[in-house]
Amino acid sequence: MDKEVILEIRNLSVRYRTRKGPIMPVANVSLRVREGECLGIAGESGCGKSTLALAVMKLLPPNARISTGSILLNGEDLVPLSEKEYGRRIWGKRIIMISQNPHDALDPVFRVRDQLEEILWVHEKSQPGNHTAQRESHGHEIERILTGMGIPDISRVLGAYPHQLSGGMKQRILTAMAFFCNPSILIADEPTTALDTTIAAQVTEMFKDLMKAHSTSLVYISHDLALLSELSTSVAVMYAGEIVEYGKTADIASKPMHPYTTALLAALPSASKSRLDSIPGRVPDLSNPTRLCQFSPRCREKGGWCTEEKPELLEVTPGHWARCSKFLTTDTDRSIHGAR
Amino acid sequence: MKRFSVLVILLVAASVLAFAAPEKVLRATSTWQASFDTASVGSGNIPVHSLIYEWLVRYKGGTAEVEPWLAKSWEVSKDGTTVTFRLQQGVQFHKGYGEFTADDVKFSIERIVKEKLPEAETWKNLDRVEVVDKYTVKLIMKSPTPTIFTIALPFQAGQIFCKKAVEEMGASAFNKTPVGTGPFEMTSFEVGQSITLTKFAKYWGKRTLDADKVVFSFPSDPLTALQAGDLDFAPVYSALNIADGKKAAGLDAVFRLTRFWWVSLPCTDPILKDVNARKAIRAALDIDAIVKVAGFGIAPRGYAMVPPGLPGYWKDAPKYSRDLAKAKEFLKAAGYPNGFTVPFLANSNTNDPAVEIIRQNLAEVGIKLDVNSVEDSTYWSLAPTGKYITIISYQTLPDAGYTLCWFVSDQFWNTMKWSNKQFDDLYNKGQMTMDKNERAQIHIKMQQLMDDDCAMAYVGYLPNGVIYRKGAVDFGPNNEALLVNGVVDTSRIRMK
Amino acid sequence: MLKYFGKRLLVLLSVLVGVVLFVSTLTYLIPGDPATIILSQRATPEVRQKLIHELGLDLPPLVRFGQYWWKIFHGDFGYYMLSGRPVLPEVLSAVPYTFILATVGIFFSLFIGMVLGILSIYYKDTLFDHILDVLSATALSVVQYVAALGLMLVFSVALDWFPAIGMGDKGDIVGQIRHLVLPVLALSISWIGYIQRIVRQVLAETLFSEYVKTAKSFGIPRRRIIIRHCLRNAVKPLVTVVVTGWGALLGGSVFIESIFARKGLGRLIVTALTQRDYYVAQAGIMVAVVLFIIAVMLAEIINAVVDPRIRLE
Amino acid sequence: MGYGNTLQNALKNLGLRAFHKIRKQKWVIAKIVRNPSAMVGAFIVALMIISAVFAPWIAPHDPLKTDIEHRFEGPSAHYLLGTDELGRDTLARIIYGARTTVPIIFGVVVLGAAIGVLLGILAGYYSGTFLDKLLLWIFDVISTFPGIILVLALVAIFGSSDLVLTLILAFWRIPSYGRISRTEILSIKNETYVKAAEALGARRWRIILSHMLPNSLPPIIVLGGMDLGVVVMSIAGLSYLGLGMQPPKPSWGGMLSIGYTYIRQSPWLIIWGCVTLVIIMIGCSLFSGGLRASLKPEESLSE
Repeated sequence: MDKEVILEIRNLSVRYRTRKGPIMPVANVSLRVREGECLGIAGESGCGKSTLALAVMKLLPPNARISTGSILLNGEDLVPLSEKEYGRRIWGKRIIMISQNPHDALDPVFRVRDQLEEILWVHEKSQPGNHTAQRESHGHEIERILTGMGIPDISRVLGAYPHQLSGGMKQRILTAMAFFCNPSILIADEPTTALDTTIAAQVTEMFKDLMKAHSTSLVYISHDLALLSELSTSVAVMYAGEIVEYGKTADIASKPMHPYTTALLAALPSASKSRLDSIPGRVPDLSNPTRLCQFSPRCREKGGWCTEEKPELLEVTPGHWARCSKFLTTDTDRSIHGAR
Repeated sequence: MKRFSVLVILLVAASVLAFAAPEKVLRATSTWQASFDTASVGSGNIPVHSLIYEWLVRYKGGTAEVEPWLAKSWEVSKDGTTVTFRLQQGVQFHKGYGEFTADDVKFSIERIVKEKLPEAETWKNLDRVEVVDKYTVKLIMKSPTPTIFTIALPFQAGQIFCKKAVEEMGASAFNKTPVGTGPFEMTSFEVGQSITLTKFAKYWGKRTLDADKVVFSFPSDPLTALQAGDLDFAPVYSALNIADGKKAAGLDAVFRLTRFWWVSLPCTDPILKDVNARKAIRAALDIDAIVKVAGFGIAPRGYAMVPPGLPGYWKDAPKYSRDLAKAKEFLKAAGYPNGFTVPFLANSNTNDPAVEIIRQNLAEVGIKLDVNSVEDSTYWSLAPTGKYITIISYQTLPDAGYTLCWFVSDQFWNTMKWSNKQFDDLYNKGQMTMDKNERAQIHIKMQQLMDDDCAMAYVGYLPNGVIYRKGAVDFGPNNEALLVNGVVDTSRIRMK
Repeated sequence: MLKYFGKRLLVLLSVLVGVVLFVSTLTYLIPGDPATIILSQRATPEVRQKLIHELGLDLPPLVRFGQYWWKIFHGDFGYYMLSGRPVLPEVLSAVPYTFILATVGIFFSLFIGMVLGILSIYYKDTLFDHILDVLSATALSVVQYVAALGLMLVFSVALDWFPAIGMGDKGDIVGQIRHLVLPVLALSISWIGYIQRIVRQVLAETLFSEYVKTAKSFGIPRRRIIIRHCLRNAVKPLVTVVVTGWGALLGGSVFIESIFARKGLGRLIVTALTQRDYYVAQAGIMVAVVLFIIAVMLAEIINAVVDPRIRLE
Repeated sequence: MGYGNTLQNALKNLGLRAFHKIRKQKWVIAKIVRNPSAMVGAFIVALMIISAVFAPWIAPHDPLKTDIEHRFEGPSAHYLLGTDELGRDTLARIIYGARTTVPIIFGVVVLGAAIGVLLGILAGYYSGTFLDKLLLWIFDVISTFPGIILVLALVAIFGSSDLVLTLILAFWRIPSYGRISRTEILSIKNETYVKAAEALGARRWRIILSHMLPNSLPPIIVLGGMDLGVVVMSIAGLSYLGLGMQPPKPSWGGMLSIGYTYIRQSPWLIIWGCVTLVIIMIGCSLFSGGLRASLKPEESLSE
């Protein structure tokens, strides 16, 4: 029943040059995104989820480099592509990314309408067939798209400058445009973090409807597991640059395996719980990664086996991987890398 | 496309027009003079004003002798106090101000004395100017005055203005629109930028300069403009400019060595008021090195103030050479065996290398110079105060009396503040004696007095002349267009 | 928004008053007495006294200061010391020439500087970028009067393509243009270097901004991003530099005008200062400052037009 | 950044082990080392300072000793860069020129920056108050003055001894430092960590010195780097007008105007004058460019 794999990241690592020396916010991560599905990437801030997204989009800052691994889009490895080729074939056509901070996402000196028309113009130019769409039709088309997305008071919004609109409004506009461009993959890097909850809920609703309307597959990055469980078909939990658990949302929600995932789920508020459990300790310092399990200092289920050697990402049950030595005793050795 | 073609036609027409009537234009430069009323300003800008104004008598080419000009002929009375001039007839003033008559001569000269204009000093001895008839005028002096023909009439103080023009326009308007009898009249000028003079059709005399127009402009670096062919000649008064002019391809220089050049030793300075201290400095200076470094192979060494070839030249002046031992002796005699410190004034705009030679020469005998290198205007304000040693040069004038007049007691420009009663008496006597040789002897005696009192250390003679484009202009036989003191009289230049 | 500009105008007017007060005290303090500088060597002491009295130089500074200001209040900006001609017409007649030189110079450097800046961003961190970096630093170090002499020696003396001095006569447009080429070149070499560095630096900063990341991720081509988005945001700092530079050049570039013998405000002011012609210098500086303030106002207006955040404050 | 690596490999092949050690210690220096143009800039600035400090040991001749027989000579074995109007060795005068000019240009930049930044921070911190308006007014008055004319008038009044020249040029540069530090402070002022410090009751001066100053340093240091070259050029301009530094001490600015005067006697003077200035300017611009790149806060992990 599984859909065809559209994007595969195979043991990708990214290296940053920082003041305290080189660090690896992404350490040989492997993931798969299936067509039409939504892969959720969860984890506390500082675990490397945004870096992963930027790496895929080739928008890493100057002091960062992809050191190992490959990113296969329909089988084609994107890592060796140059920025020019990305510009011509990938950006805006195959993959689009929406940034976390909507406040600076739009150019402050242009009206919203001009920027949207520019995106539309670029999008149409890339479509096969004629490019004689006139400027007026762009205007109508944009209004049609935005009203379709349930954005109120379109003319005011379009005529305004970015600094005159709320964060939520800008995020919705960008999401609408992203879905309109109908990319094969849309990466949303914590789109709702900077928004207050009510607006965040509306934006998430929007994602759900758009998912149904379009065949775009979504990579949704968030630190909110509850949100991901509603939205995504499969989830990958990241900790200190590594995938610690990866599998179908249903499996993970019901039977979380890795201690970190269980702790995260425990920390979620729900009607039945009176007191929230918090995870003791702090996110590890990435500049001197331990050879052993990164989570061990904060892990409740620590045992003898944690100190022997670095746990591998093991497929404990079919389609459900976890990186914890406690599963080693049941000699399951089909690590993610060996999977078909 | 249509508009473009119209523009092209317009441009072509404009350029053709420019070449249609090939005017002969002489392009030159000189120092900017704010006013054209040379009497009220004092230092006339000869290269420009020699085209506008004329004189009763003018210098013969390159000599101190004079020849008749606006005055056809003249007789001197027996007692030498009265000179009667017969004037040229039918001489027209510019801008239709009528004919030149004796009234204009009376007005031009008496105006200087009445209004105490800068040249009043020259006519100090004038009693009155008497108009005999329309073309005859009498100059009556209080006592016989030799300077009438050597400096007064043929130079600054003798330029003839138009009485009618000055009275009608008033002084402030006149200094913008000068009226004279010269071969060219001033048609336009822009302050600090350019002066344009055009040919005066009704000029009375024989015309040497046959240009239609003369344009003066004021670039700060005339040498490059000359090389680029944008100028025809440029008056200069520094050895470096003349040397550069001679060196540059396509250019040449004509000059006379008539700026006397000396190291001024202030006599009222607390240390230098003792003659031995001054003599120590003179003995310590290596004048030959100064001439070599700052003369650029143009300015020769000199041993007296009045340049050779002019009356009053002191042939057998003593030739000092550097003598450190003597200098040390003088220092001991002055009571400063191991030297002293004195202020020195230098003009930073000229970057004069002589300053460094002097500093090093004097340092060798322990005399330390506190060098103040100030910009040009500050230099010329501080030089006459007599508080500094400095190396300086003055313009000589055809009359030796006027070269030496600066060093009379309490004269403003007496940079040494040197005063010597005998020198003053000789000067006044010189201004009275009509006989040339006797006058020359007096001037030589004056230079001897100055030399004995060691008020200065003579260095040499700097050039005063013109750089010009070869083949553009010619200065006449033995450079007659260059007055005897090297200032250029543009009206006598010939265009090739 | 008009209120905003009204306030700014008031501030700038107070700056004008401040500068003018600063100027008049300054010019009086410059040593060297004008009478000695102006009058010839042959002037007699009485003549010197007459001139000093006429010019009021013998009055105590405070009285002269008050007198000067009283006259300004009545629109009399003083007169040339020697010729007694009123000063303001002469100073104002120098403004158009300086205006032409400054405007042509600044826009020429702006055009070349921006093109080079964009090129160096387009080929960022390549060898070409480093070469441009070094070249613009060299251009920055070109001292105006050395550039003027160099250009004259090459283009007027050696090649004789352009005239060396003067401005060309009134009617002849072609002549005036030909006379303008070398001064503009000498003037703009250092400005081209300066503008190239600013454009490159500002573009580099905008290139890593969020909205450029969004534009990129939506597939907008790089050339379009640089021209439309980066450059548009670079306009604000650029405008400030260019327009204030233009204002300073309106104060006249002293060296260019004196070497190329062009009439201009800078040359007029400096000659007046060296000849201690106080009224001319003060009037010249005042006009230069007024022009500079107009330029600053212009800069702020353009910035408001370009950047909506200011306009809608 | 292929270009940068080749340079480093070259240095490595030279066996400069020490070079590697530096890289490890200082992060800023490591950043500069990675950027080749900043390397060139740093090298030139170092050269300037070394020639200022060790002039007597480096210079082949005494810069003041005249040699009348060899005036206006081109480069020769004895005088490497030729001689000037008094036969003094040009190379020695360039090296000793550093001894007179370097203290002035650093003095001007440090003094101008110190006063400018102080006033700028005050204006920024108390923005909106009368003090802010007054300081901005002062900045406007100084910078509205047409360029060199202000400096010319002040030098004509107070003379051009080294100290006076430094004070005047520093005074002329204050507004640009003032404005930059004021805008930096305004942008930092409502950053969270500053608000937090205020909330914790930190005394005003402690906030300014410990929080605001370090953060506004990068652009100021960069402007300072560029200014070094600009000051030399203004001294050159002043010397042309006769208001340069007092002779006979050699100065870089003075060399240009003297070279201009004697260009027809020997073009070498103005050539070496320009070459020196070009090298200084390239050095300062590249060094300040390098500083900007390395001092910019790292692209933090945008989590």
